[in-house]
Amino acid sequence: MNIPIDWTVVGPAVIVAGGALIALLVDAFYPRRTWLGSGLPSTIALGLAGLELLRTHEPNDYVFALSFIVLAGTLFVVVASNVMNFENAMPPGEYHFLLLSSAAGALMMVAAHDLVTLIVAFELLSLPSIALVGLRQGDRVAIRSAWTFFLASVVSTAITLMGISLLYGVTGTLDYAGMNHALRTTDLPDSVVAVAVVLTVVGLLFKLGAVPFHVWIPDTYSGSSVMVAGYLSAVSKAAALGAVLILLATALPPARDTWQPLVAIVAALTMTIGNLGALRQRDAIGLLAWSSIAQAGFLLAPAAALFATDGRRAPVQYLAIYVLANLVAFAALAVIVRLRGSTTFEDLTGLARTDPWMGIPLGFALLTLAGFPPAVIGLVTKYVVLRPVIDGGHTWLAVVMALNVMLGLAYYLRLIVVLVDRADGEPYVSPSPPLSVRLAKAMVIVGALGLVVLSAWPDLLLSNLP
Amino acid sequence: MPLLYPLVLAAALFGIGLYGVLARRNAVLMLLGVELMLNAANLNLVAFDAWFGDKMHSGQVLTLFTIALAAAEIGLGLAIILTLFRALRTVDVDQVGVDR
Amino acid sequence: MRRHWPYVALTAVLSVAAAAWAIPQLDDDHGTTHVWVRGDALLGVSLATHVDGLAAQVMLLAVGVGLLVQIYSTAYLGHHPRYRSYALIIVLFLIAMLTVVVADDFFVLLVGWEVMGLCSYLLIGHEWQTTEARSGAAKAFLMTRIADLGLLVGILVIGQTYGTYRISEVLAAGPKNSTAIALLLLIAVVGKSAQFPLHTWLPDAMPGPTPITALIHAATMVAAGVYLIARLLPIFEASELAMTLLAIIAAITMLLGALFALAQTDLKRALAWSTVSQLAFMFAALAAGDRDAATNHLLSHGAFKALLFLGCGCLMHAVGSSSLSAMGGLRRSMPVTFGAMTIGFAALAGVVPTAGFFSKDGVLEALHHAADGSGVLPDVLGEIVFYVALATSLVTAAYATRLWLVAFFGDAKEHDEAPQAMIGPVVALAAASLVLSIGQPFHFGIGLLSTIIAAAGIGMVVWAWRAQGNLDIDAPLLARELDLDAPYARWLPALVGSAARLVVAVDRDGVDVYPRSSATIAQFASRGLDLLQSRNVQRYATVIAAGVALLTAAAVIWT
Amino acid sequence: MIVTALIVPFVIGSLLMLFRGDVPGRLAALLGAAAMATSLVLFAMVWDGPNGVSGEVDTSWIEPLRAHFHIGVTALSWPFLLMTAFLGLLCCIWLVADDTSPAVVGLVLVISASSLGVFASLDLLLLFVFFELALIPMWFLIAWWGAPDDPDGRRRAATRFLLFTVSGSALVLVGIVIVAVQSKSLQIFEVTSGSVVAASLIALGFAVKTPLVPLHTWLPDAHSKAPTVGSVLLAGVFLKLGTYGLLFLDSFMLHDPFGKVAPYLAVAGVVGIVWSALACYAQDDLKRLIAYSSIGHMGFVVLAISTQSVVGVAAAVFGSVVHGLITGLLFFLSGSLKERFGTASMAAIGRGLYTRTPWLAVAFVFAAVASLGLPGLAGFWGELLSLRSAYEVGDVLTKSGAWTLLGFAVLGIALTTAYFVRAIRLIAQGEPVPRDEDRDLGGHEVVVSVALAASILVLGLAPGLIVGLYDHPTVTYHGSYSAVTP
Amino acid sequence: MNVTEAVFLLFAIVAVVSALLAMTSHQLVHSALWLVVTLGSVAGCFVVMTAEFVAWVQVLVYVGSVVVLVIFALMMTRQPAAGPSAEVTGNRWAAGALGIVAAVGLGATVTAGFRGERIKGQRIGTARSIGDALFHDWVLGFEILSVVLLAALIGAIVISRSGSEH
Repeated sequence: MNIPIDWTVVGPAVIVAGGALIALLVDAFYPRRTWLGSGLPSTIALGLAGLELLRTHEPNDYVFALSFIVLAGTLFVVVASNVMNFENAMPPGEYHFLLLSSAAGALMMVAAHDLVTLIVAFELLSLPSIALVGLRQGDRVAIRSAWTFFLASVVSTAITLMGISLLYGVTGTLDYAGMNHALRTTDLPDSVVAVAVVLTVVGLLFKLGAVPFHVWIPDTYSGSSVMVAGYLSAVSKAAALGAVLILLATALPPARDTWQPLVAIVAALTMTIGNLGALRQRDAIGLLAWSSIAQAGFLLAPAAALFATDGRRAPVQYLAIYVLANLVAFAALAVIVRLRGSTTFEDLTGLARTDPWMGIPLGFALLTLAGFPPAVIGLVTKYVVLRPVIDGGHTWLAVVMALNVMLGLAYYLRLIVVLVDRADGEPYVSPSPPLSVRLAKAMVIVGALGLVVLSAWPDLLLSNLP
Repeated sequence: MPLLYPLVLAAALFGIGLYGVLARRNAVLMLLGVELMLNAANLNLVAFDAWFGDKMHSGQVLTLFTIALAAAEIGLGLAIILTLFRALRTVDVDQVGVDR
Repeated sequence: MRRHWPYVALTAVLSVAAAAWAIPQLDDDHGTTHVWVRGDALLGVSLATHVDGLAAQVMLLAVGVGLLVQIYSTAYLGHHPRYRSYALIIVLFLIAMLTVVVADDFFVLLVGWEVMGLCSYLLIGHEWQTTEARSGAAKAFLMTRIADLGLLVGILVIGQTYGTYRISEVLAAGPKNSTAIALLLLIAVVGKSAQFPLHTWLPDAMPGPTPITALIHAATMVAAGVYLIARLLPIFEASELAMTLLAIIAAITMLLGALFALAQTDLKRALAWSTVSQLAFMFAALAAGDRDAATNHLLSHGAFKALLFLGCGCLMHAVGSSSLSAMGGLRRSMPVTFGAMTIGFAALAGVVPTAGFFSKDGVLEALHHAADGSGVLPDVLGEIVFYVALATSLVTAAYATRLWLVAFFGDAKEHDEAPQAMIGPVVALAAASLVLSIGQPFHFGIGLLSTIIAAAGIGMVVWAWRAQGNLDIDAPLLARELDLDAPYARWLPALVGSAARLVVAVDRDGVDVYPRSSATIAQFASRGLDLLQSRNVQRYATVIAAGVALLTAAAVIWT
Repeated sequence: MIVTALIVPFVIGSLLMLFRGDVPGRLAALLGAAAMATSLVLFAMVWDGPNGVSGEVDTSWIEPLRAHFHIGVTALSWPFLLMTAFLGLLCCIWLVADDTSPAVVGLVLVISASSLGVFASLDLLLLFVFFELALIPMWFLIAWWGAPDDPDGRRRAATRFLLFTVSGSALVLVGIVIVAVQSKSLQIFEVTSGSVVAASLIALGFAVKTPLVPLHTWLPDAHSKAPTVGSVLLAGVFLKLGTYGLLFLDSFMLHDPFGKVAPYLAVAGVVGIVWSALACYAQDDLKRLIAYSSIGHMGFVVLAISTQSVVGVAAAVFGSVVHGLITGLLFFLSGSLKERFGTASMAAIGRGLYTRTPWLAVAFVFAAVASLGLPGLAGFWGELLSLRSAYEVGDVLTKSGAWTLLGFAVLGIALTTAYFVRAIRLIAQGEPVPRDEDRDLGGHEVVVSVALAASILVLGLAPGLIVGLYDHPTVTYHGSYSAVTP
Repeated sequence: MNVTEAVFLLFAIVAVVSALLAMTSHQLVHSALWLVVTLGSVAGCFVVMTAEFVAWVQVLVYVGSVVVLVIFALMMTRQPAAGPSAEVTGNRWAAGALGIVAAVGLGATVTAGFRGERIKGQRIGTARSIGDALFHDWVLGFEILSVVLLAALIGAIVISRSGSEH
């Protein structure tokens, strides 16, 4: 028995990893440590990886969609990261190296077909992103966040590994297809299988920020650079979700009776707790952190009905919109942090009036996350995730989801109102920003435009994702 | 040899490691607890590998990988802890979170 | 100077048109039905009219009194700042009344019926600055409208029973389901015609302008109840229960009304009670199954009661109050009014040869018949009602005489006679009160009996007047009208008021608890989650470990 | 044609909101009125009879979900559409003033257009999108342009309104998804079956919107804090989204399963009639009073819907439309009062408006009398048909149950009379104490009041204009409602 | 009970006891040293299970480098004021409970699943066979692992440097 390396599967990841090394090296030998030295190679590498992905994959492929989301998200982060003050606080070469390494891990994670690759890719996704969180120099909050993230991460990894070892004991293999086969024929007690499956899956939910693994998210997001938080909330979640979905759908279908109700419960708890936590936030980043927990619940919910009609497509479609909207929001906040130093509600008051090119896209992204027209695409994707949940017979979960939409609107709307409210005192006029900030702004606007186009024409998204 | 021996040992080590993570005040020792948990998983893997006589040696390979990953984690973790110590002058988990 | 003639002219045109429509039909017993707009199947409302002799008579009464009242009002209320709306509402009222009378569709009838109620409300409240007018209007409207709901539901039942809302079709189909229908209609009639126990609104409606009282609360609207039952008599006759109830109500009301009228110190209020009592006479006749007697009394009563109220208006115009104590000895200074009102009181008391005598004679004859077992009523009940009617006749003669004496005799007071525009209608109505007796049937035995009773009543009062010099009646219970108004004036408002306050309180503190408490719980949970974010990694790890343990346990228990 | 009728107000509304600084208020309001008038005329013209769907537009929208951009006018929706466009037009006319913010006109247009979209949608997802689209503009309308003296209160009321409604619509969404999953289609006319769960969820969701007791507590707050046009749109249009939803999505689309839910709705509706009437009796704030009275009127409509009979359909449509007109007039007038006196408290406004502001008082009494259901005015027929549907029992209620409900509804009518008489007594009648603010109806107020009063009178005298739509011989309500199926 | 089993049990007992000591000792360096014992005993267990190559890697990586690193880290972060008794936090009761739950739970699970199974004792873990598997079947993981190690290394460097500039 032999597991050949499918280079078409790992091609993009290899390119990205190579890009990471090149970025590091170019930066090391480039005289002035600016974004050009590493950012440009990173961008090119991501582009090339995208081309490779297009070349080797069918557009309707599940892995393709997830990889595409990861690549596009990372590209967005790379470009928008220009807003960061690379000159002073952030070493650009290392930043891009870590970012791209992590992205390579993300790509591998969704391409993995065995648990060994999965766990190693998981670590490749995690460890560089932990370093990214702690990278902000001279900031004790950043290092503390990195510590939080790190410890939560290693504990989850240990739990997952324990689960994997038991799963190995149950099935005798670490290959997804083999496990599927073995689980179908195993004569071990169900409870043993259950423990193994739960430990394995549950540890992976850590990245997704599902309850009870959400505890690290608020601290980490508010402690790290805004775009890193954006990366964690978007790309790393996308990879984790993809990996979980593929694992559940290809390796563990025979044990579905064990994990389906569990996933449903976790999803319901996650969205509820995330929304409740967001209610009292007075800082936009804190709010988005909690909201990303809640959104994880929405992402996870259709996984409880993976075998219902469109059960596998729905989370990916939701994910795509979630990633785009979340990145737009985080990029806008990154710009604001750069210009105003903080993202409390007071600082954001009247943004849509003083700086409509920032405030309105941010508002639209929030509306998308809330799932409210005119951001029709947000509503449509909410509909999309509800469908398999109901088809799978979890009507109660659908009701919980629906009520959480209401709960979510409560705080999204509060932030939106802050944005369009009349600012007290002098309106803030941003001085003509440097090119790097303009790039980030451009990303915000482009991303929001994408959301607007998709709102007008949801078919574009729904027909083209698997 | 009964398969249960290594498995039960692993369970015990996992529990002890978990206790260490959750109870030790010193951040470095919390890390050591994690190492114990990882070792427990490794024991399981090797035991099952030996039990199956796995031709692909999946268990042992994953064990090797885990050991490497643990090393990487320890490296990164210690770097974080040292930086933390320099920033806050403490590695006491109860103190790290407190704003001063 | 305000110009009044357009309103009079408008009323005149309406009256002439109605008269032209009605007069040819006076002798038409079967009636002529005309469908103007055929209704659709679902709603079933068609604009149809049916005019027979009965309807024609009532139409003539309504437009006649209406026109006279409109003329009268030019003088009585012509200088009022709101004369215009007043006059227009009278026109609207007349249209509504005509609608009720000619309607051949229950819904059209209901429209007229309730618009009359609304006009009554607006006109009673014409002097809305005063508390009495406001509350009188509100009470009249509420009581009649609540009673009208009986008609509304009754119509629903009729529609469902007969499959049509056309009155002529319903009558042609013969009685079905008649007890329910009759009882429901009876509620509306009792309310509209101020019969016991819904009689208390009529005396309280007296703050309205006097011409209005004459028109609405004596001649037309309150009589619409009588008309309705007369029109639908076959349905009522098919239900012994309804007829019995009607007879009992009539008996109680006629005596009570007469007694209350006797005890009043206010002329207008006394006349109002008298109206209540006389309406009960008509219902008694209907209960006895004699439609003609009831209609005859309706017509003659319409004439003489309008006469009395308008005359009362003349007196009020002169003395500035409707209180009996302000009057007295007006015989000489207001001779025309005196003459006309004498005829009116005579008719009320049932003195030959006024129309009142003949029509009452017809009613008593009908009741006498009913006691023979020829009607629907049980014999005993017929007999009781007959004797109550006789007693009422006695009391009626007595209070009529009393009012007449107190108002016009005694120490002379100098006042100007009312203006032409007021005197004219009064005289016309006096003439009508006499003319309407022409050709009326006459039953000798009953006529003799009633004349004796009337004479006895008159004689008693005259004797008392001679004996003690005044006619003050010391009967506090009667003066308080037996406190029959208390449920409506005090208990019901208090009940509704406290229920309303209870509802508001429950709405605020009970029903609203679930949104408010869920908001509180959400905030509480949110704070709790915030506290959980202790930034202590070890606690986080504990949460994670505990969570995993719970999830694993759940999964194991599950499978 | 319908698409134009929807797009015109949307576009003009959005433009007005965008260029709110550059357009004079008066011009903005006139533009808005022109847009709504266009919409009204187009919707009136598109009609070609109660059979089938008029002006149907059906293009693919989201292919994978089988969602279509499917709009059209049915016998059920046409009266709602005309009423909404009419009220939107009147709101714009009402706003003709120099100090009007163009953004308010824009919001009014967007809200009206979204509601039109709901009534015109024949696709469940599209309907839901339109349904949600109106909510956030309404939030802003209440929270920013509501009661000027109470910024916190209006904001709270707006949020309360929004969260209540969104909870309701969330349940509706779940119901819609269940329906879509079960019948594999989002087209309302293609839905063949549905579960009781779906019917209950949709009913519950729309019950919040309608609102039914005990889900009504958002309504009085929202109304008392909303600006005049906000109140008018809330009562006139938004509540109708609820009744229309119950009628179209539940009673029509999920006819059979709805039968299991209907009795509960009927009870809630009738409880609401009595409950709200009692609550009205103790109100001092005129706008709260009218808000509570709306709950009662909606109770009649829900009772009618619950009977699942043709009469019930006619009653529900007629009652809804007429309530929009009458309550619209009442809210316009109480808005006039609030504009003048700065409060809608009857005690503060004072007595004797008959002489202080005669035409305003007369208009108010007219509206009140129409609202209490005087025969001959429009309000009566809705209640009558509703009672009739209850008396005829229909398909789902038991005879004794329906008749008990009928009795309570009749009691509610009596109480309604009582509280309106009380209100008239408190402000219209009484010894007048003239105040400086006394000012009779002005130009645009007269136009609006006369238009509404005329329509109330016309519908009162000729109820067949609406009821006739359901009077077609092909109308059967058992399973298929062939008057509206294409 | 044969010799293998006895040896294994001996190692196991040593591992558990030393792990307990490592996790409870009040002397930080003692803890680290006890951990060395534990890890060594686990390596011994590997040997007993004939996974020699893994055992050697365990000894080399853990005992050779990780623990040295740890001891250095302990030295560098030594706080002068910290008393010896304060080496566990207030969380220890929850920690103890969860630790016991984990151990008992896992123990019960494996007992339920694998009671009565025996390891037959064929040689499974020679360096050669493992090498073959590693570079034949699992090379992809190996490659990723190298990137992980590189990334972790650079991350560690960057983080340490960021602290030094503070």
